Amino acid sequence: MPSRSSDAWNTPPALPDGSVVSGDVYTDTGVYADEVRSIYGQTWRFACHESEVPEPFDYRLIDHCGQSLIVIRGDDGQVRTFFNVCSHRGAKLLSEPAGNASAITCFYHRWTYDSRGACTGIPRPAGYPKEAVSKQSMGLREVRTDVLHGLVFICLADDGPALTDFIGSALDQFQDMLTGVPLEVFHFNRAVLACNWKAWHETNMDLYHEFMHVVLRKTQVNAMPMEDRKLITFANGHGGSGGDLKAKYDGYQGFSGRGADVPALPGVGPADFRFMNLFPSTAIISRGTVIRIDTATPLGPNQTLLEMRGLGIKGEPEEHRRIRQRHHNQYWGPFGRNVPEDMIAAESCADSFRSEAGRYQIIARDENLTGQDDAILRGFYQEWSKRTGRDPRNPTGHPQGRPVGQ
Amino acid sequence: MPSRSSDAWNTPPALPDGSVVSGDVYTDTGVYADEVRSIYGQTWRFACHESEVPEPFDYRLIDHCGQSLIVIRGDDGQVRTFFNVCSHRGAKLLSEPAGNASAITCFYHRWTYDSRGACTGIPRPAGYPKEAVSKQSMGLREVRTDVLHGLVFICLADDGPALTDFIGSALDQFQDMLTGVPLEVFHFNRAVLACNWKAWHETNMDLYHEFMHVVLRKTQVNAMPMEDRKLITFANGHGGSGGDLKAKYDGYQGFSGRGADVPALPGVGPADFRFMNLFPSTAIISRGTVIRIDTATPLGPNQTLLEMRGLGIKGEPEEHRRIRQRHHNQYWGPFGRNVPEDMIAAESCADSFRSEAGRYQIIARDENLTGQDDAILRGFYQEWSKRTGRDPRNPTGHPQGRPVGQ
Amino acid sequence: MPSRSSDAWNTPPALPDGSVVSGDVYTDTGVYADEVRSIYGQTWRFACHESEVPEPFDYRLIDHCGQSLIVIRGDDGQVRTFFNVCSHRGAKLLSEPAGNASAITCFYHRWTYDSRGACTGIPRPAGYPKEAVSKQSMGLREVRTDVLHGLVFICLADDGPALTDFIGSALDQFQDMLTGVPLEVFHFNRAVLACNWKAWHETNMDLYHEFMHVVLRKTQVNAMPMEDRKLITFANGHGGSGGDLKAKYDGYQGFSGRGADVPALPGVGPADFRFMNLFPSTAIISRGTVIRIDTATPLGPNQTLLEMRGLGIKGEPEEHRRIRQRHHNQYWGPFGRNVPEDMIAAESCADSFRSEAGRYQIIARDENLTGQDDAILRGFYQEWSKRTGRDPRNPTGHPQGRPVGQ
Amino acid sequence: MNDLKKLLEGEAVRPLIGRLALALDDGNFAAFLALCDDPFNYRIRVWSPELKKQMTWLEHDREGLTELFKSLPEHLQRPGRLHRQVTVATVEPSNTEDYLVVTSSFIAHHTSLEGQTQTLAVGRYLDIVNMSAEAIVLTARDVMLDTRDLGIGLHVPL
Amino acid sequence: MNDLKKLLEGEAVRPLIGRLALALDDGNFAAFLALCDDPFNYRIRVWSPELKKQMTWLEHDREGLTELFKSLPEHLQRPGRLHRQVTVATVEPSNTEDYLVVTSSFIAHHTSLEGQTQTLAVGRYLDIVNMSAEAIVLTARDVMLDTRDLGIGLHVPL
Amino acid sequence: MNDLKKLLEGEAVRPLIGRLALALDDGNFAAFLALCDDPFNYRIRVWSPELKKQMTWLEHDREGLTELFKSLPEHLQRPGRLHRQVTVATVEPSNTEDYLVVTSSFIAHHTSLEGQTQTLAVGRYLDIVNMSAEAIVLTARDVMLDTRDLGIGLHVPL
Ligand code: FES
Ligand code: FES
Ligand code: FES
Ligand SMILES: [Fe+3]
Ligand SMILES: [Fe+3]
Ligand SMILES: [Fe+3]
Repeated sequence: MPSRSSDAWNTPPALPDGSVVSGDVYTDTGVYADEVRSIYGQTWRFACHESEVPEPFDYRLIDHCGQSLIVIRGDDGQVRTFFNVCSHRGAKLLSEPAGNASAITCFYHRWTYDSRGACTGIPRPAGYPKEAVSKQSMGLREVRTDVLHGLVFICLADDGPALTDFIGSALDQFQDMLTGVPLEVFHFNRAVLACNWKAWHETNMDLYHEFMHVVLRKTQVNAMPMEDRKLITFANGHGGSGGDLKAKYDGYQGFSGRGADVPALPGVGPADFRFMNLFPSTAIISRGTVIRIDTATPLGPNQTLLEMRGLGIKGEPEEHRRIRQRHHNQYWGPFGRNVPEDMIAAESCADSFRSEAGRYQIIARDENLTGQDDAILRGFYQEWSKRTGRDPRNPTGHPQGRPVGQ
Repeated sequence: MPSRSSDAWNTPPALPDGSVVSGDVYTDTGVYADEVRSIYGQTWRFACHESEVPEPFDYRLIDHCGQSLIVIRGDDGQVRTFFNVCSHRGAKLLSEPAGNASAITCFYHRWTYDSRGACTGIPRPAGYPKEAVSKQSMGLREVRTDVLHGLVFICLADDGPALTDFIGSALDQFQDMLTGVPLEVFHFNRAVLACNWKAWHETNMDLYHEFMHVVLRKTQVNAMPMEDRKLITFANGHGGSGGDLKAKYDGYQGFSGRGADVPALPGVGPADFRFMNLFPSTAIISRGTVIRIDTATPLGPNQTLLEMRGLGIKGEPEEHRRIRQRHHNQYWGPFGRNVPEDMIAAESCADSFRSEAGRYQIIARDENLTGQDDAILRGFYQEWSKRTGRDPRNPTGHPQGRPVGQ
Repeated sequence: MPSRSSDAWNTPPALPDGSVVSGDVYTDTGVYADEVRSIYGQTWRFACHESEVPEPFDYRLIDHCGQSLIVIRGDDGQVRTFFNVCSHRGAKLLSEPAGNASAITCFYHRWTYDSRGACTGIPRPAGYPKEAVSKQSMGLREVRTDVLHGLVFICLADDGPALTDFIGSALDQFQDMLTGVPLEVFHFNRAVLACNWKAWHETNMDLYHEFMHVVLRKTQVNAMPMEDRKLITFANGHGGSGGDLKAKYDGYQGFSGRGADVPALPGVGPADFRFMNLFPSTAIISRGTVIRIDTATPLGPNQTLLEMRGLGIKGEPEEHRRIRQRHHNQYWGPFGRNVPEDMIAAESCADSFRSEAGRYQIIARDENLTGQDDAILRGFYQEWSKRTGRDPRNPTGHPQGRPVGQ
Repeated sequence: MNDLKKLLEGEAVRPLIGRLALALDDGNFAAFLALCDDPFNYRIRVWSPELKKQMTWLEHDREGLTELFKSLPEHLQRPGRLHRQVTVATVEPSNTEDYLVVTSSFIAHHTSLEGQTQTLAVGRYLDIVNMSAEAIVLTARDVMLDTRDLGIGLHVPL
Repeated sequence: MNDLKKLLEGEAVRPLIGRLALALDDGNFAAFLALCDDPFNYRIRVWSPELKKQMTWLEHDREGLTELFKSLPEHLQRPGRLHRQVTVATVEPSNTEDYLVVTSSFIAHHTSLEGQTQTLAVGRYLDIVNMSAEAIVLTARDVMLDTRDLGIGLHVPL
Repeated sequence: MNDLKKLLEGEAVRPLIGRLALALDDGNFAAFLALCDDPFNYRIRVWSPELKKQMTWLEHDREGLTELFKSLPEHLQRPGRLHRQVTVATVEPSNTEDYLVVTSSFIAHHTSLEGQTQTLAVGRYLDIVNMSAEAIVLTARDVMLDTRDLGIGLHVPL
């Protein structure tokens, strides 16, 4: 029978381990708590670009699973990260998302801190028991911070692998581009989506959905033979392009000439498409003349904060910047051709799984790491499984019958 | 003492089983989960009128407990229902609430389906393991569907009683009206109410609240002797009028003359009021010249989606339609005299039970199935109890003391 | 090291019992349920000022943890309180927040009640079993009510200490002011804040945060020697000023001359600042010419309803009233100098604890009940602990490691 | 001076639209009717993407509206206050001399008895205005709603 | 030509109301005051259904407002940006020559530092406008709020 | 009569702004373009407090917009309907004769296919209007958004 009964629908497709994912990974609150603890509490996560805090005392607020963090360049030039929380009674120290704070004064009772997280002042300190509440004991909560190729990463855990161990060689192909010229963030936007963080990140890891974007149907699908594409996966759940994919901009009205008008980034041609998805949820993508970095953090099982950056060359002529901005916006702006489509897709799938009408996702494409292989997705879920200790096919261990009596 | 202490208030009134309902039936999350599973996952529920999908490939989206369903007439003329969910990765297949879809193409990766739920296309299928992911295996989830007197019903469970067994003779009195002339839906509106689904359905089952509506106080309460009214209950929780109630339209300014201006429906006079409440939450109501069908589905313990339809005669002269529309709106439009009042009542009671200030509902009126007997309400809760396995008087089995220290 | 690691941050500061409070007191749902039951269900709580129901049948609706209550002056002149819930099916009886109701008629089925909570009418009563559903048995739920110095208090529990036992001598210093002249409420506003109820009440109990308010930095901090201030705590968690604090209005532009323009209240000078925080969450504050009473009730762990009143002298000349109103607004209006700042502070801390970035609050200031001692806060949490049976330092008994892998 | 005439008309229409909204917000139905023509027609219309039909959710002539307003005190009404913000978008001649077609956008907010405000509905007014009357008056209004889910419905015109 | 005079007045008042809103949105209080008369009176008024009284939540003369604006940098303020959309509903003569009474509806939105926008308040402005001054100026404003629950209050005029 | 000229201009600009909004709301892009000058420039601009920079989120000339509109049917678009309420705040001369600078406030609402309405964005239009053309037309528009979190983005101009 071509359509499927409730029983058939609820039975996981007969696919090898790792090729099918239960909708429960997006909706179960126990799964979610585990993710926050064992993934977002333990792994390195992209925070911002170093150029966002160029000078001593420059800071940038970051949202990590609903927690506000201060990324700040110290008086000594080192970039550090602290919880944006006063040691006294928990008020938020800074509210402007970026700025320069040579001293950090809490608005509530005027305790002060410096750019290395030390508590530097407590008004009328004699009121407190001397040692337990003193400048010495009341420093800020520091978060492990490291910088690679100009990208600032944070890790909530005190101990664990170093950033370079976690990333491995996943960013090697971006090294030239990220370090060959001074870069600068010219685009930033936040969006809260009604979907699980993984549903968003999947849009970055999934090559097969090129068919959704009219732009890619016209410029990318036929730009090179599918079997000549190279994909690659890395330890720790990272994966992306293993060689540049190509675009034929002429295929889409208004995109032609793209790349002839402004210099490409170091090491790539104007029509080269390169991307790397870092576990758990950061994507670095370049399209010849411009780089996008997007990073997702969960705010709840069905609520995700997306932060998107566009990067150009620092100090480039205004006319170049304007063109680069246009190149960025064509694909990736909030009013661009592709990104709104990805957002719609992510929310659409989320809806299905949330209502438990959708039950399984199939990530079984195997093209030997060419074409539209799902290998990056499978690599992601393998790491996910290792960290959460749960089986993506049945993460809750529930019997297969579904609540709505299916 | 005329007022009551906390103790007295929390003690269920000394009434026979079935005559008192605890507020917990509206608020407890365990009760709610049981309802979704054992009632909305097992019983037949009204979906739409057959005239909403008149031609092959015509479809209509339906919301069932937050799940999106496609009701579609197949190429063979048969009405079927499917989850509006792609077999691949769970995207929603259709988004327009109604339309004609000779082929259903998923936007995300362009898998396609036909009007019988078969998967008809998978782009670049060679990437998949042959049998596990094939057109043969990837059909849509079909939902049992049947049509009675032009009304389309669905049932999520693969097995169980047929529609006619479930309805029994509850719709006999509507047969003439529903089948004697071709009908058409001319009014549709959705409203999300902040109340439990039962609180809404109670407004349909409860005759005693005529006193709330000024229109009914003036046109209905005194239109015939209370003891001449006939109510009736059926197996499986259905119940309604056992003979026509009457209205004296002259009692209300602006309603007089109603019915003289347009032909009544088959089998009734212009001032006849007939209604049937189908378990779990559909009401079919006629007032001489026009039919209303409303159906409620739960979105949460305190959130209910209400869908309301007004039906007239297909192909009738425009002037008739306009009058019928007016007749409909007078009582039942979103700007009508009665329906906003019912909505206020449902939300008002919901508020009380949600805060646990309200503790019990009394449904103890016994007038021998005449007048304003609560028998329909009791019949509903009897069926509810059978299906959920819970006692309406104390559905959670908690001891009687209340959280707020009452 | 001046900044702190995750481990150090998660370890409670080495302070004596009662001087440190875990963020879990604001966020844990089990803690919250206990508070509603054992505090808001058991203690006396300020409802309104007697002048708000001056005449027989005058009523005022009150919100208590989401429950709607009717405070009404009976035909006999006595102030009583009832749940605003019909005994029949739970509809809300009154919706206007204040009015005069010589009879209370439920809109839904027209049952009626009198000002003493007795059920006085049931339409078509013959439909009911005689005794179980009768006027005699169907009275409203009455809530214990008492009046002290013109302040109306309610207590949900049938039994327990009398109001005067609960308050003790905490209001003695306000007696003159509250009873020496007839008072009247001229200002009322409600605001729902995104914080725990205790986070708000802390802004009232905490002297140390004077430093936040520019007005207080300029007019209060230096108005008298810190060591001459007198604070006082009482049994049952109350605490406030033990002698008047002073203000030097000249310090702030636009405040100078305050108090020369209108008579001060009985027993105080125009620059005297007196306050009492009643457990669980009512603050009575006077600043020479005007009184503020604010009371917070929880709507959820992170949602609090704040009700604020401004009181002046009944029957005073219009010009006096206008000045008094201005005095009130300067500090306490929704557009005043101080209250918006307090609201920002409460929500800011709430944010930190909700995301579990903030872990502990320090309430360890000990200045021998002078200056900016935290003794009132400690007294509050002592009572809180007694009633909830939980330790403020670790109310959930969880091991100290935090979800986000800290 | 044709421009000036159009100008005068445009300017004259605006306060009428303004006054109509204020009157409804205040529940001052007498004032509303005083600004309406006789005969007068009022409709609330909604496009149903489910039925692919234009629906009429309320239709009244002057008499019907008058009766409706008279009956309101007896009805159980959604408590609170409405706030209609109306911006005239275009003023155009109609097929009939002395009558103008006025298109406005509106946003309606509802403020509960507790003082909390929420967006209730957005849409357009398509109005016919009679310029020949002594005072300019509204001859017909079609309320075209974008919003179809109003939660609890209303007894009063939007 | 009385109509034309009224017309000119109406048209002249509108940009003043517009400019006042833009100035407040931009936190440009100097620009706001430059559009205000001297003396000037500003009030925020709210009807309390709890007390059955008209309340005043803010009242300032020109000097008071000036002081308020000067003190703002020292205050802890709700971060973000306000957006006031104001539509003039009616322009009418007042009892005093050269002064007009202008009634407008407004909707105020708040956008957080994170860029999320929410409805903050709706209400009316009841304005007195001085037409005799060299430039037309605002002589008095009563802000009549429908919304009473503002969550965190405000340090700035609405 | 300088006042009268300004008056005429102000009054003439308003319906243009109104019509532009109605056309976009209706997805009638041909009508929108018919009200635009050639050349024409359209931008969406947003201040980033994170970068302390003015960002451009969309920029098109007439040709670019035309192509965009043509391509829309092929795109996967956020379903539902937009409602833009635009109030002209000020109309001022520009540096160039015959061109006016028009500043408007707008509120955009989104109504889902299910008929539920939500605030989408607020901001301002900074428009350059060409008065010399046969029919008055829009020469350039900068949409200055307060709102930065739009949830799912948009394929169409705001
Ligand atoms: S909370 Fe920061 S100083 Fe008190
Ligand atoms: S989700 Fe439908 S084709 Fe992929
Ligand atoms: S609920 Fe009050 S009379 Fe029925
Ligand atoms: Fe994509
Ligand atoms: Fe009813
Ligand atoms: Fe304070």
